[in-house]
Amino acid sequence: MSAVLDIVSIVLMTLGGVFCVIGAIGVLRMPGFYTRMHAASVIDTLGASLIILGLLLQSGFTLASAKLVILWLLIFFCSPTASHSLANAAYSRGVKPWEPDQGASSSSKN
Amino acid sequence: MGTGSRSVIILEELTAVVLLTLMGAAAIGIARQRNLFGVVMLGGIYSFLMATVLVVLDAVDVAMTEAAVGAGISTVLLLGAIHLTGGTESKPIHRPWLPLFVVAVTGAMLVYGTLGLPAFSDPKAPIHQHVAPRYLTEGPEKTGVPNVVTAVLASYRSFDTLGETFVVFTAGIGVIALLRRRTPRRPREHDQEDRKS
Amino acid sequence: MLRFHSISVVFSLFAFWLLLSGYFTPFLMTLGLLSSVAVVWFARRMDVVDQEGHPLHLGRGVMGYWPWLIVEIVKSAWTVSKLIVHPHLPISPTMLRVKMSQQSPVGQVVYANSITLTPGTISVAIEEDEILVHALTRAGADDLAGGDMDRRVTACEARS
Amino acid sequence: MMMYAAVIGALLVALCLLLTRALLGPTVFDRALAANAIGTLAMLLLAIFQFVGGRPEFVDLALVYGLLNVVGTIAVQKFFRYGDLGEPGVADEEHRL
Repeated sequence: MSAVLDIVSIVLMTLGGVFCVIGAIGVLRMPGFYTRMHAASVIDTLGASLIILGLLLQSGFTLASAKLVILWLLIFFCSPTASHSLANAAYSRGVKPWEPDQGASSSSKN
Repeated sequence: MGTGSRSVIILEELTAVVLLTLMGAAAIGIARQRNLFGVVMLGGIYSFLMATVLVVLDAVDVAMTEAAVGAGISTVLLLGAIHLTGGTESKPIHRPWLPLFVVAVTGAMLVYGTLGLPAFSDPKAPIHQHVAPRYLTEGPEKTGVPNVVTAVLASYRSFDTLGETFVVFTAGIGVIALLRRRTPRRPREHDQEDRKS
Repeated sequence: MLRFHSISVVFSLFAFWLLLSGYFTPFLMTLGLLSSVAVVWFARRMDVVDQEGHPLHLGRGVMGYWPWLIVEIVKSAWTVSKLIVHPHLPISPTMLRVKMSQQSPVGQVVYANSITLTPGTISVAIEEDEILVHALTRAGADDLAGGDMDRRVTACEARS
Repeated sequence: MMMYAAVIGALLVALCLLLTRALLGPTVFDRALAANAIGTLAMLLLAIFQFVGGRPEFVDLALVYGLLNVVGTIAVQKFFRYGDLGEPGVADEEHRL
């Protein structure tokens, strides 16, 4: 039983790590500020959730698992707030969204 | 983490090395950056990496302090300071060779100093021979505080901690007084400075 | 109402304290309870305890909304991941305005945060009863404009 | 315990990529975005390392981390939105955020 649990948790955590890497690749690769934000939200949601789920399977039913659940809730409540305020600040400072025909430049005053 | 097996130690050392390399990259980025907002952001990243290294080295309480002070408070304070000054760093007038030399020599001396220290987490090191075992074994019964770090800080060294708290409190008041904006008194202060100079 | 709220805040803080400390001896638990009461007392003196920071009334409605939202997040995260690793990066970023049918500010926040939490769409600004959304692809924008999420959030607001 | 090696390696790779973005910029918002994402990754790394060390009850450190990450990001954003960290109750526009 515990071996199966171990394998499932390894698979979940590795998948989470893969999604984190994909998100990071997206942050590096995407053109323009807003498109990069979409890539970063993959890390915040799927990557973080899968890793925390994997750790939850490891910890079993203890105080640590309660803390992990709180950690997950924290990510889910706070990451959209942070992203929205980031996007809002960029928008109000006049960062233009990238468009396919406009070329790779999306920089503006900072 | 003395209880771990060999593989855990290798894993931890590898992680620490990678994180320290990233910290080096972040530090070079900070040094080359002219935009001070960028510097603040990279400084926050540096602190997050530093705190992670400290956790890997098993210094949980120091990591907590680093995260709170480095990534939390100082980001906010530096932004407040930038608001009062300006957003870009001016180019230095002459090449900073002398400061670089001083920093390099100091760093080399510090590294040389660490050569004389006992190895990391060596159980025979002097620091693990004198008071540390006493704190660990007798601390909980003598002070009634379940956490050893809290026992040391709040009971064995409580006057020390009290003094520290005063210092931090005073520093906080000083920073708030300096960074506070929209106070009606500020224009007058400027006037006085102008008249003096 | 505010008194009831303060008490519930004390209890949540105390629960959080228990969670972090993990000590269950009577003396330490009393200290923890006292510190939570002190924090709420300070907060009330500073006038920062309010309904919005502690939305108890949304409890029941949200429970039905979350599973749907999580499934939605996983689906769109998968879509965005496929876009990222695609060699040609086939994105078509669009800005669009979405109508909000929620009445209360908390409902609007839930909707805007759900949009942001779903990878591929980000709420950029809120104007009157519209949200300015940046979408990574035209398809994602059309999905959102369909208004399925909006209806569900409004339903969960009504149920509570 | 080597089961954690894969995920730790993946997180370190992701950290490297995000740091590259933070160093490249070009706007300060890109850097802030990378800093926020690095904070999230550091949080996950911390949580995992508590498990590697066999003391999972120290996950609350990661919690504190997460809270600080959000506070830092919001402070940065507030600064760029209003050019000011502001004091609650002084400027009414701040309540819109």
